Amino acid sequence: MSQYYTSVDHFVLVPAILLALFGCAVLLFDFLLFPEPRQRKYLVWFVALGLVFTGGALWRQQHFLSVQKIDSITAFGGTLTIDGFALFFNWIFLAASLIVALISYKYLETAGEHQGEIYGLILLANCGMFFLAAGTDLITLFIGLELMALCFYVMVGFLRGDRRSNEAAVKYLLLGAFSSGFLVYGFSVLYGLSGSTKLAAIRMALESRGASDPLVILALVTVSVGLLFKISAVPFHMWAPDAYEGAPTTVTAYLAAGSKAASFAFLMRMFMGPLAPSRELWEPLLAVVAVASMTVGNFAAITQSNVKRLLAYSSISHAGYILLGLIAGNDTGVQGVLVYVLVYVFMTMGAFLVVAALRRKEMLGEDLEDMAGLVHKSPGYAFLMLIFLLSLAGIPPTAGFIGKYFIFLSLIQTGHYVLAVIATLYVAVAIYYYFRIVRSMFISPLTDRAPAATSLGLKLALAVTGLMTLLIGIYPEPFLSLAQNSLLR
Amino acid sequence: MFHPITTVHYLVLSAALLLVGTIGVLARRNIVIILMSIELILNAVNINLIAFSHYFQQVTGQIFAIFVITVAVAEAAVGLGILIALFQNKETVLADEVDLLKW
Amino acid sequence: MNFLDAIWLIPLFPLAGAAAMLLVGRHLDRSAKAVISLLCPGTVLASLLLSAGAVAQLVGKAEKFHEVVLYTWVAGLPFRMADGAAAVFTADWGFLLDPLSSVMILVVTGISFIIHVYSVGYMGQEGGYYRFFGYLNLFVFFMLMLVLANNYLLLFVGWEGVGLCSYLLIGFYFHKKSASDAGNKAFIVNRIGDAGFILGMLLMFAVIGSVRFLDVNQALGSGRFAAETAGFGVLSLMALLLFVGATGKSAQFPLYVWLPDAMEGPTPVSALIHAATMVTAGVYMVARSHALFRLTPETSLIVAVVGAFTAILAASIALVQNDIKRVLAYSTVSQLGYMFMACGVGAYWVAIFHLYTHAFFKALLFLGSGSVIHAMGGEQDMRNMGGLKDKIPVTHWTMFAGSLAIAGIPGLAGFFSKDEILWQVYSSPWGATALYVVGLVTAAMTAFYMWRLMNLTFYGQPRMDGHTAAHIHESPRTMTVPLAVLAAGSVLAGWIGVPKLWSVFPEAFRAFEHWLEPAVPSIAAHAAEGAPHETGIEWMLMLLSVAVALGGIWLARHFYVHRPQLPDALARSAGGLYTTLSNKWYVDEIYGYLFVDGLAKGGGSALARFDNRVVDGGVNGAGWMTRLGSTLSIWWDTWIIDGSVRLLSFMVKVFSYPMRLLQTGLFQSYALAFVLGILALFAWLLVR
Amino acid sequence: MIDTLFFYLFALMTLGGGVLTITRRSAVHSAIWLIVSLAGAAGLYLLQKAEFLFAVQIILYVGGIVLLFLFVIMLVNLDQAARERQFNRQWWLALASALGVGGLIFYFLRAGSGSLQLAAAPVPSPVLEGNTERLADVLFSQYLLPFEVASILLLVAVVGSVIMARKRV
Amino acid sequence: MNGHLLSIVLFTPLAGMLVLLLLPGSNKTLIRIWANVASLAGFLVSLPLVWRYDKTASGFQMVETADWIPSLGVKYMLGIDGISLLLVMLTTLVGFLAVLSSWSAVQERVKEYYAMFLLQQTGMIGVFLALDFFLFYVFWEVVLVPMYFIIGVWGGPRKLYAAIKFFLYTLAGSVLMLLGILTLYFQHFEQFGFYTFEISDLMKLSLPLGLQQWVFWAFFVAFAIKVPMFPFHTWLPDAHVEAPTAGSVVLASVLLKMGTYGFLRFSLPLLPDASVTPAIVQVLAGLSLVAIIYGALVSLMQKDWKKLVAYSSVSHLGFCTLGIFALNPNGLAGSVIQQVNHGISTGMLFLIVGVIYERRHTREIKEYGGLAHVMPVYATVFAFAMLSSAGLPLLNGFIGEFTILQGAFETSRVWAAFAVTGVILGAAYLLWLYQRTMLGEVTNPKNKGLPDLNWRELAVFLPLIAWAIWIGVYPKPYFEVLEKPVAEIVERVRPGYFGQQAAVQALPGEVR
Repeated sequence: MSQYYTSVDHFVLVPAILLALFGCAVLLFDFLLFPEPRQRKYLVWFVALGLVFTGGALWRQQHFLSVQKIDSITAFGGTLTIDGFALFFNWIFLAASLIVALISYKYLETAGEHQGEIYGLILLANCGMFFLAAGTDLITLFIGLELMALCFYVMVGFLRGDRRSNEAAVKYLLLGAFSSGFLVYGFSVLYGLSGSTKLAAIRMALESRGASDPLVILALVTVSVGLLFKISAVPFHMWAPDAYEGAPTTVTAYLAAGSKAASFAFLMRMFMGPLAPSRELWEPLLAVVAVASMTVGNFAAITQSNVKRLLAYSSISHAGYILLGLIAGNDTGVQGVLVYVLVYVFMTMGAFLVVAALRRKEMLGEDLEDMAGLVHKSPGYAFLMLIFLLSLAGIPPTAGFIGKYFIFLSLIQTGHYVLAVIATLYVAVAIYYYFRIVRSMFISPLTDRAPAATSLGLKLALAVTGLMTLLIGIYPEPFLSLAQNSLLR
Repeated sequence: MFHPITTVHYLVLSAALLLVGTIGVLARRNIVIILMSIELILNAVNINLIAFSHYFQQVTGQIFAIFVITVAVAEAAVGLGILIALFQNKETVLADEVDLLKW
Repeated sequence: MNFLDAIWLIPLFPLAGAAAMLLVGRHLDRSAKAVISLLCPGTVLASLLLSAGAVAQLVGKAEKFHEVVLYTWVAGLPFRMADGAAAVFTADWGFLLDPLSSVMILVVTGISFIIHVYSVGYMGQEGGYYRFFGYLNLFVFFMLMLVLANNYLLLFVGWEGVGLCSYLLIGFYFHKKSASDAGNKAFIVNRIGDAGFILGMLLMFAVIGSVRFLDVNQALGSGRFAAETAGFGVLSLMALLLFVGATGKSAQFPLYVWLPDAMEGPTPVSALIHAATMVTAGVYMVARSHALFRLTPETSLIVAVVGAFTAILAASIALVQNDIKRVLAYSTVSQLGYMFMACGVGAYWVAIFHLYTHAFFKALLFLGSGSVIHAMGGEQDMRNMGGLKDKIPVTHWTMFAGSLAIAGIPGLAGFFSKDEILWQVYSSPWGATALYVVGLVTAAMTAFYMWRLMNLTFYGQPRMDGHTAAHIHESPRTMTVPLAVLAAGSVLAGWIGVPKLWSVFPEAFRAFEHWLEPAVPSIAAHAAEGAPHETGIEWMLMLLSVAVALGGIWLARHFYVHRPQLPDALARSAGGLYTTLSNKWYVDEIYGYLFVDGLAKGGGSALARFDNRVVDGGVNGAGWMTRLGSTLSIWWDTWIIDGSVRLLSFMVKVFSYPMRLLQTGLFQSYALAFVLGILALFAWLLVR
Repeated sequence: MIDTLFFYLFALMTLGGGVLTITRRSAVHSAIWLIVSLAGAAGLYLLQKAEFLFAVQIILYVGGIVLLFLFVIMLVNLDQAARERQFNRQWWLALASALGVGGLIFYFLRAGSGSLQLAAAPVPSPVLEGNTERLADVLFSQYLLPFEVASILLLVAVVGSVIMARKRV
Repeated sequence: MNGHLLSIVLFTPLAGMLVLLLLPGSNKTLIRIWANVASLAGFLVSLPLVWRYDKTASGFQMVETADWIPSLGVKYMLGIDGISLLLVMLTTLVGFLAVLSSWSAVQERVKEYYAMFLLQQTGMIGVFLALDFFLFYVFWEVVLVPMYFIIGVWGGPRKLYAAIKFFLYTLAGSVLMLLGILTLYFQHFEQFGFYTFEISDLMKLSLPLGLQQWVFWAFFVAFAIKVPMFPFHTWLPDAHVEAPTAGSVVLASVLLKMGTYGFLRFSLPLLPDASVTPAIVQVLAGLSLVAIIYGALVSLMQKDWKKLVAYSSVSHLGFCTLGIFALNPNGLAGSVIQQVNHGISTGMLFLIVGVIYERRHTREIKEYGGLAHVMPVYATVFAFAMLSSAGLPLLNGFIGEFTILQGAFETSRVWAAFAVTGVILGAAYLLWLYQRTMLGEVTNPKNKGLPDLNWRELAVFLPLIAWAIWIGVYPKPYFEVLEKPVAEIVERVRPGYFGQQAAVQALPGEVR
């Protein structure tokens, strides 16, 4: 207690500090340095710089862990823990933020709402995600979650002139607040059960209580619904399609990738940590939720005509898949969650990026018909989209297959054969709607000849996502070993 | 009636308040009041936390409650901001008129 | 020169000819038709000479077979026989020359050569000359493969190959739908038989472990397999399956239906394929499998009965046919029935003997009818003929000889073989009097319809129109010379197989029997050893058969030359031959009413109807069933299988829309779902 | 005993205020009743010896948030809205399911109330100095990090509401 | 070079595709020439396989191994045995001919078309060469995408339906196969303590019968859909009919063989006990027989030329699967030979349809008739293809069919008896088709002036005809090449089969 802020604390916190600093700086610069709208694109590079610095800090932590051969560094009296898991997710967040920052400029400019604050919000949201992945204390986690969520509420509603954006923001906010009410109610019960807000202590308390304690159930259910809401699992998914559709597409990408990844980090921390003792309770529950998510996500996506909405439903089904890794629960399953989240971020962002590229001033470019004949006017986009869709569907040699591979393997290892069969069969269902997009892009005749948007940022972002989607598919080894070292046990 | 008040009483009260808040969220049309209902829910949480804090004789729960209040404030602020943005566009604050995005 | 080791070259010549025709023939056809006319018969002649040389050397050889194996064809993978022993699935590309195949190659190459020569004249004016000869040569190749093969599988190559050539040649006039229909019918009906043959071979592999003739005969003769005298065993099944193949190829009941239709092909084709060679393949095969059939009396009985039934059935149908080639076609079917009857009673060499003589006279008759048709400018209906005797004398006299031969007039080829068959049917241990009676009646019918044909065509009043009459001319030399050669054969060919009864002739006159009997020993020969020869009965039967033959001829003359409906014609053209019968017109009417109209016409047409409705109907019915089956299949495919897939996609949408309906766009309904979700989770954990 | 009385009084305020908040037609009335409810909760905090929280509740909530609500209510001019139905069409479903959830929560609470007593025995803390001091001590040592993060959170809230509510440029 | 022959064979088409992508899209002739060169090169580099293959050696040859994903135990491992040798040669040749045949048939989006084709080529070769199950699965799925596009972009009027049906059907099967693969993979870990996808390692597993059967059914769905076995065949007519000619050719000739190959390479050797389970053998043989007869009957009734050929594939592939589940050397070898045969003859039949479709743009049989008058060379080629398909001796089909029948007969006479009806029906529908299209008078005036085959088209057919005759007349090399691999499979499935006396477990229906 003598020293409130040790050097270890500092070392652990550096990435978050950098993110927050740069975030605030962006907000400041926005009206101090770059008052002209045209200058705002420089903010992108500033954000990139900030993310690079953060990356450096993360790398230092990673390096430290591997050199010292230790599993984790704990700081702030157990409030924050940097371990492989946290770092793994932070890399993902960083990549997602970078990509979103790169494409937001062009998109928002086209949409007529290019405000510099978005970059600040991106960085601050990333800061919130950092705490979600690294936090080991209920309060830290809750604040991190709310930080991220608030940034997203604002970003979703960023197109203030667009009613759909308003609506999406309202719905997302109200439901988000509602669900976090339940989440924090559950937290309060957890606190009441253990007398502590530290995850480790809660876990010990719950272990001693046994699984079927009614209060444990109370906490479990309320915490679960809060978490499942965040990852948009059925039946707590209903905000997702609306929010995804209404939000600016770049934000949708961030929402689908970054927010979901962070929520999964959070969810894993909770279920693998304090809630692990009552595994027998939540395993069947999550199994039902996972199957329901895959079912609803896949089936509802089939008849969608809005690509963003379609991808939203697909992301619901992907949430189901990822949950399966947790349900299996062994190392393969957890590794599967990590790998799946990793590839999911790249492929789903890539898909949204292509949709974003189709946005024009007078046209949203989100409809299936707007993609018709895309291959004729922008073959590069079309082929990248094909790769993303194949990956989303899980067709080798794309990254998505590697993710599915782990999920299926873990289910088989743990004897969840029925779930495995269901999960595999939904792959075939999924291909149906993914290929509606492919069909539109490659087979339907070109209807709209106006060129798709392009910018350096967009090209860079697509290059990164496309490359990663293929690379993880064809040569996954480094990523797998990274994930292997990042397991949460 | 005059038996001692235990933590459980507070928990029950909290749960009841949670319930009231939930009903408000589910049933009211006015979004402003829905936001108020969410405040009620968060208050229910706080009652819980304070009760446990008292029970454990520590301040952790109270600290948690402070953060919950902070979050409640932040959510209310942003929520009302978004509501204003919506109102500017749509001239309504009724939840069931916000249905542009569906299916 | 060692011809024996060169027997593999025998089929190769026609193949070369065929390849040349089919590859470059189209160009030759326009520029150098003569090359075709020389080359194609030339290749067959080369084969004939080689064959003759080889046979001559075989005669001089001590052991009466010679085998040449070129290479392993279907190469050995191990399998388990039915008794569990290991065996190897293998078949050589090998040739076997033994007495049986030597007879066959001589018949095949000889008759083929003659018909090739004939075709040069007959087809001279037709389009697709090169194609015709190409197919014809190809046919000879396959036929020689069939008879020279040293195993069943290679035999099957020729077997299917001749079927293919038959298909190609029947459908030679492919612009005619009836021709291509007939071709299809031939091929498919043959295939049905072939399916049986294939199963027979498979069973042979499974039971004997080899399909090499020498192995099979050796195994069957070694005593490893007992004769299945009682009951129907695996050997009987094998024999029966092979016989099913034979019924297809040799047009036996119930698979004979394709042969009459096959007359759609050019006439030389009918002569070569559908009379002299291909259709006899079944007989050859059964004789080749004598070792098997000897052990299976049950199947042999079936063979005999089927043969007899086919013989009489076809003969009775032939009674009322008006198309000249159809009469001959049914006649062929009937004669093949004879051969199978002989096989069925175990007199294999006799069957081959009849095959050999039949090749001459039936080829002659077909070629003669071709000459008639040629003369008539394509007319095939005998009712529009008559009185052609003097206009085409060579044709007439050669056909006269052929008709006598087939009718069984002593001294001509048909007599010797047919009489021997009848005798064997009567006397063989596997024979039966009933079969004999059938054979005899058939013989009478044969004589009748052949002479009906002769009378309608060559005698009596000309019934053709003037234009045709004016153009009737004798065929060119290339056609008449072959006719003459065949006529000589029809007269003389039988003299190498005179009955033992005619003991005045030295044994040299029975060379055929001496050549074949050791190779394909008959049942009777074994049974007859030591038993006294009942010469009296044999004489009697011989006389009986001659009598029915003559009776038939007489009856035919009576009906068709002295026809009461044509009194003028009777008066004018009735030569001395018919004067004895001319007065009996009253009997003629009764007979005509009873026999021709009532029994023969009625019965015959009833049988023809049977043929059309039941047998053909069976084929049609199979076709109908097939269609029904495939319609059902398509229905199943569309509605059940595809339907279930569609149902799935329907379900997908059925799921999809309600799921979307839940997504009302109202955030409070989302919140409600959220709360319901909580409720469900709680409830789950409560009831757990 | 007096505690018991106060508990029920405050509980009544809290709950009654809550119920009236969600049932009043007028948004302004609702806001007023929200104040009552929050004040009731504040009273409960006081009962639980959380004086600082009591102050925070009164100042921040009653003085801050509710005011904010009232501002917004004025701003968006809810008179018209006030004349319409205050409940949506699914209210009965909402009521039923919420009561269901409530029932189950109560069930689990009741079932779990026994086990709650068995939880780690409350360590009677040593000398209880002032609540606020203790709070501050823990907050700025152990919970320094969330505190700092909360500041960022508030920054976002400010920036966010400004972005959302400012006039369109 | 020598050590990496298989890799070269595998990646030559892919390299060709990458170069192709660099060519300017506007210069169609250049693209066509390059695509032909690349696919010809693909064929030429595969030729050394033939003489470098040692048919006396058992096991896999020319094996190449490299670590790919070590942490999963995934290797890049290629190897070849007699079965894959034949199928690879079929793939490279047919692939080249298919490319050659599309010279004038494809006029739109030429570059993409050839790119898809070459990509698919690599995928198919990879399927036949992979010795690592993971690698196999990757190639297996890679094949789907180009085919989807080939059908979906360059196909007929109902191409969209056909393409997605093809994709969904096969994908649904293959994901179940993935589960099977993973089960084996996991079991290997349980038993041996390390993860591997290598087939030879997985063959060392000893699995309980029940598990084997489950895995067998998982594999079955994938392979049966691919083959396609009745009743999973309904994607096939649609896909075939809608696909462009070259697509149909490759689909029929090569793609379907992936299913039968899967049975031979994986189902039987990896799950030997399940493979001889009476219920499984009977069901599979039964389905094969149904397919033989059913496919033929449905063919009889088709009004669409291409659909007829498509259904005939169902029938022919029924023979192939029947041979496999006869589970004896002749059945298996016959099946492989018949797979090659089907590739040759059905490939030809599809090319034939394509030739006429290119001229007339209709596949209705009743639109034709008497084509032999106007296109004699074409009619001759068709006759060859027809006879080869109908299994006429001296042509390829007979060797395959008869060997399969021999194998089937050894196991069950009833099977053989039913299968033989397929031979009859096969002749029936083909002859009838030939009659309706080639024979008779030219009734439709549109057919009067059709040009006969040109040299390029003839060049497509000649290698296939030559191959058909080679197999028909001198099939010995094929039997020799297949002897060892087939013996290995049989020995694995039915140990003791090659012993002196039959101490081997009898199969259902087997007459002993």
